[in-house]
Amino acid sequence: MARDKGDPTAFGLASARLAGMLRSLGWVAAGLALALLFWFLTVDVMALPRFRNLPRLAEVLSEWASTQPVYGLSIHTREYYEHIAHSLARVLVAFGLATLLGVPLGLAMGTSRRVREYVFPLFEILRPIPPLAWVPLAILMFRGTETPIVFLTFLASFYATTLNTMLGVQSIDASLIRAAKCLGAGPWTMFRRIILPGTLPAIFGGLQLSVGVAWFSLVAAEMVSGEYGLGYIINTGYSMATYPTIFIGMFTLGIVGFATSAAIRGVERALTQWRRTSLGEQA
Amino acid sequence: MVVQQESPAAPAAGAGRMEVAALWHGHLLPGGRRFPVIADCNFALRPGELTVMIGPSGCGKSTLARLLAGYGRPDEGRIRMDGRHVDGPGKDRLMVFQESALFPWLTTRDNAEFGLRERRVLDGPARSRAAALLDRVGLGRFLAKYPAALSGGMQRRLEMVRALVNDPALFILDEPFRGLDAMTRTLMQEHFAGMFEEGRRTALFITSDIDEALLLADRILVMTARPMRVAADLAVDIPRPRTLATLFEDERANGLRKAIMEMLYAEAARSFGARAQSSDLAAAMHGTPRP
Amino acid sequence: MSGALSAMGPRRARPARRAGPSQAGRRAATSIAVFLLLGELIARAPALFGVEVPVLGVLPAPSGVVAEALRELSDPAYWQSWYLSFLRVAGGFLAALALGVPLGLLLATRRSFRNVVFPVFEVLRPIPPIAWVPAAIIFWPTQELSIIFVIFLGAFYTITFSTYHGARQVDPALVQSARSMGSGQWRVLWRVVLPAAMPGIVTGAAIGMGITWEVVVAAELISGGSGGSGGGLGHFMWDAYLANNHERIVVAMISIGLAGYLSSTLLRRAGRLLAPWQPLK
Amino acid sequence: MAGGAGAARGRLVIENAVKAYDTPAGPALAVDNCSLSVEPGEICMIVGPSGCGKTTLLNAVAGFHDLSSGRIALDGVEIAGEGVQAEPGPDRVVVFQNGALFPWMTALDNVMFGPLAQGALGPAQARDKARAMMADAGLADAQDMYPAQMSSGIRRRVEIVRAMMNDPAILLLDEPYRAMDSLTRAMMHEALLEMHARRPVTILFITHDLEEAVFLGHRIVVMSARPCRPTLELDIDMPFPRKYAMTAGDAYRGYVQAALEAVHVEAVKSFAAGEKEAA
Repeated sequence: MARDKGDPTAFGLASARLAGMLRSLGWVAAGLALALLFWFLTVDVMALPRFRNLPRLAEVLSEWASTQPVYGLSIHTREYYEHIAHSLARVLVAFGLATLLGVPLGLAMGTSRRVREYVFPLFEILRPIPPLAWVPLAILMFRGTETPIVFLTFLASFYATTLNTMLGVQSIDASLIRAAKCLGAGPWTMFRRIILPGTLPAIFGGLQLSVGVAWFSLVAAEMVSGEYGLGYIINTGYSMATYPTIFIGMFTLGIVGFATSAAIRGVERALTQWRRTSLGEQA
Repeated sequence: MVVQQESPAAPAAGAGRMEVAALWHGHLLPGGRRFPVIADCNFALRPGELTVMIGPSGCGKSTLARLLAGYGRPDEGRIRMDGRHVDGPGKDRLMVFQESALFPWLTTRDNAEFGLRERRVLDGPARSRAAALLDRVGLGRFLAKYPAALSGGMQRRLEMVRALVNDPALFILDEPFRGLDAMTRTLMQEHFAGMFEEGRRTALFITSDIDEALLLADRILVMTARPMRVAADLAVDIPRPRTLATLFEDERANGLRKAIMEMLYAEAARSFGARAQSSDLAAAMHGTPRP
Repeated sequence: MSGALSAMGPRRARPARRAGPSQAGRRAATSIAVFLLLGELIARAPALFGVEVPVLGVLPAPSGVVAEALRELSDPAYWQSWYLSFLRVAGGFLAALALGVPLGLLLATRRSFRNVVFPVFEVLRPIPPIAWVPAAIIFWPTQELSIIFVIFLGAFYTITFSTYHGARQVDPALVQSARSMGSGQWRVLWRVVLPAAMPGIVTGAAIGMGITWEVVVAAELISGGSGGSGGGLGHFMWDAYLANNHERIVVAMISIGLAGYLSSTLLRRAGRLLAPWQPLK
Repeated sequence: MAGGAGAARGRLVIENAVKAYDTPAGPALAVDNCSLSVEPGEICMIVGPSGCGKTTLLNAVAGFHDLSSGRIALDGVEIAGEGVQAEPGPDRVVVFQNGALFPWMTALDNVMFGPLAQGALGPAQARDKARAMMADAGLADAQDMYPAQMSSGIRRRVEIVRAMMNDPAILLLDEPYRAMDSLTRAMMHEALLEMHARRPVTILFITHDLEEAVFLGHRIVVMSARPCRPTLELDIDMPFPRKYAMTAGDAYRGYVQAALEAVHVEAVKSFAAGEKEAA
């Protein structure tokens, strides 16, 4: 009874990876469908006690897609995209600033013990204070509404990026440092060709966390004191009792947030192919 | 080193007969196809006998061990234990893995008594039997220690006690001493041979080291490269207790070593032949490969 | 010099290898002293140098903050807000623990369950907890419950996933050995997978606790803003803002930070008790 | 007895080296009054029970830490001892137990790293020399691979070529083949001996596998249990180039037996002690 050899061929591997991607998209779609179904059943169909206060799924979706939305917000109105642009701009500015300041500071604290022993204690005192606890001071310090929001978003990102970069430097395998020393690497070569590339994965881990935390603080800041942005939509949706816009705001936030994380993951894959083993999945 | 004390209760007479007939098994590939590991494998384990299974590394010995212990169903073929079809894990077939599988959060004593407690048979006599066995393997002073604080050799001895306390009909060991340094390995081999001698419990010992096989085996099954089947079934009638020193001079031992080396070399060349890429593989193969 | 701030003392800097730990301690002390001195100078700049420092000028002087802190310590209303915030955090956190840990274990061990539930998580994850406040207020009958729900959301996600990852890293050989020695399918979950995942759960819980304190402040600010049930450190801070009492704002900020830090540290300590078998890393 | 022409470099002299670590429970002695000398081009195998301090001794030679007392000289130059600042250098390169190829560099970039970092060679020269040395070692088709894509055997051989690229006086190997199965290990031994025949560098090789020690070494130094000091030196008088056929021969078996007895006493001591040894 002959059995086929069944050795894995190049074609087999490529189709496996493609299947993998399709499968994950399929699962996300399934998840979305399940969540919406749950909503539809509990609110639209059965109108359970607590659930009936929520807007019906059909109402929210039709509002979101309609050309003349009742409450003025749908994918066809300019204002909808202005809000998205505002929120996105704030996150990108804050996130960009946090990266520009956080990565170098993290690298410095990771490599030099002197810098770490002077800066880290201050860092550790201020970090437990949640970024959103800075709302009152931010409003007082920076006139207007735009800067406080960016400041709060920056603060959240900054902590995550700096800390992860520092931990990244400290987690580099000691024998790599020793091997480089054996091979005669001076301080600059050590930094440029060992410390920096070695910390890259941790830096991106930090960036992924930091963009998530940025959205976390942005929404809250916008809800408290913003005039534009997704947080503002959600909050006014409540205060003006235009409930569907609350959920439109939340969905949009989810989509845009997901997109920014995916973008960062894309950049990471480009910069760290060396982590992928021959079979193509991330080492 | 091996002290004659109260021996672990000898298994029920005649227990531990395992038959493996026409066994086929393969791994599922991401592309959906099957990668054959075991092909038409047939052998039987006789009660009270220490059978050693040896074969080139990566030939599927561990996969077979997992199937015998019931951690997975074979694609085709039958595995029967004392007349009953094997279907899933059970206390009659206990296994010591290559890597330590002690519960890191349980002390030495709790690890040893785990099986008894799980099957709710942890009464006075059972508890003292476990304590006696722990003392016999030199772990008497470490009852309250956690595995992280034990050395490699001690962890292996604790794993053996944890299995033996449950009185399994078949004791399976998958290259248990591979991770240990050479010196500890030699001592553990002699220690295990002594303990086997007392209880004569049916055991299947898997290894890729010929000297280890010759030191321990009543019978050696030499396995082919992947897809694996039995290449040879050699009886080892060398008196016990054996030591590495006595084996050097023993004619039968050297004869067996040469025969097994030839077979392993043929199998290794065949498997490497299939995968040989760069030239140095051929160059390295001109001498007979070390076990 | 500043009671409230020093109580927040620097987390134990990693002991330096070559120089003694004292050097690290000394450096930490100097940097904190410089930080406080600067704060003092900036706040007093108008009086001392007659010039108003732009942005930072608004910040109160550390000495003022200490004085305010001492006054607050004797004011029951201050402790009342601690108590209320703590209650909300405890409620949300315990619920997150009670639901998150079992869910994490199930996700890790039951493939079919994971295929159904995991995608729903992935879809909801990008929406930050604070965005749920308005929806929660509509859904839950009382203000209090909606704040607790949002706090629950904050910690639930982290706890579930740290349990999931902790349980996924369990060595299959442990599970197989236990099954061979007679543990039933559900007992293995309880006797093997849970203890093995314990370190992961404790880390996740500590992080989750940190998040709950961030969420409680925002939730109180947002819901409190519209005449909610009041109370809590978030309100305490907002009232200080409305009363333009800058010192009290900073005292509130420090209190919130302290609350988060203490509860995370207590949780990590408790975690070490739950998993004494780990070699101290 | 050992080493071909032009191997004048690589004479290592260790004189009553002592190394103690200060632990919470007071000073712990790792290396106790150890004296040892290695001739140029000689393969010297250091054998002893696990956790006896062999790695500590090797790290002292490599310059990763100082000695508490005693001195170490390489080709007459003092590299460790009183008033000598321990400093690693390309003349004594270490190959680590768990491997230390830079994961983000291809094999070729790894091999070229040393001379480029020291500024000893220009990029073009380094590239040509690296390509030539990798071809010699049979690694021509591994040049553009990243470490994650290599087998453990190839990774280890690239690491040795990376070390040899710096033309070191002495090569320090810390149980390089420990995690490998016996077949891959056999190929590693052949590759190492072929490299040594081409370029007879002095090798200090730590292992706890006696058969590996006898098969590879000109000489075996058996170390005591912790704190380690030499208890036996055994000259392996077997011809080079060494082939696996010799492992069935009586001479080989005799040496393994002698080494086993010498080490047995120490191993039983640490086996009975049972406490988890700190390496």
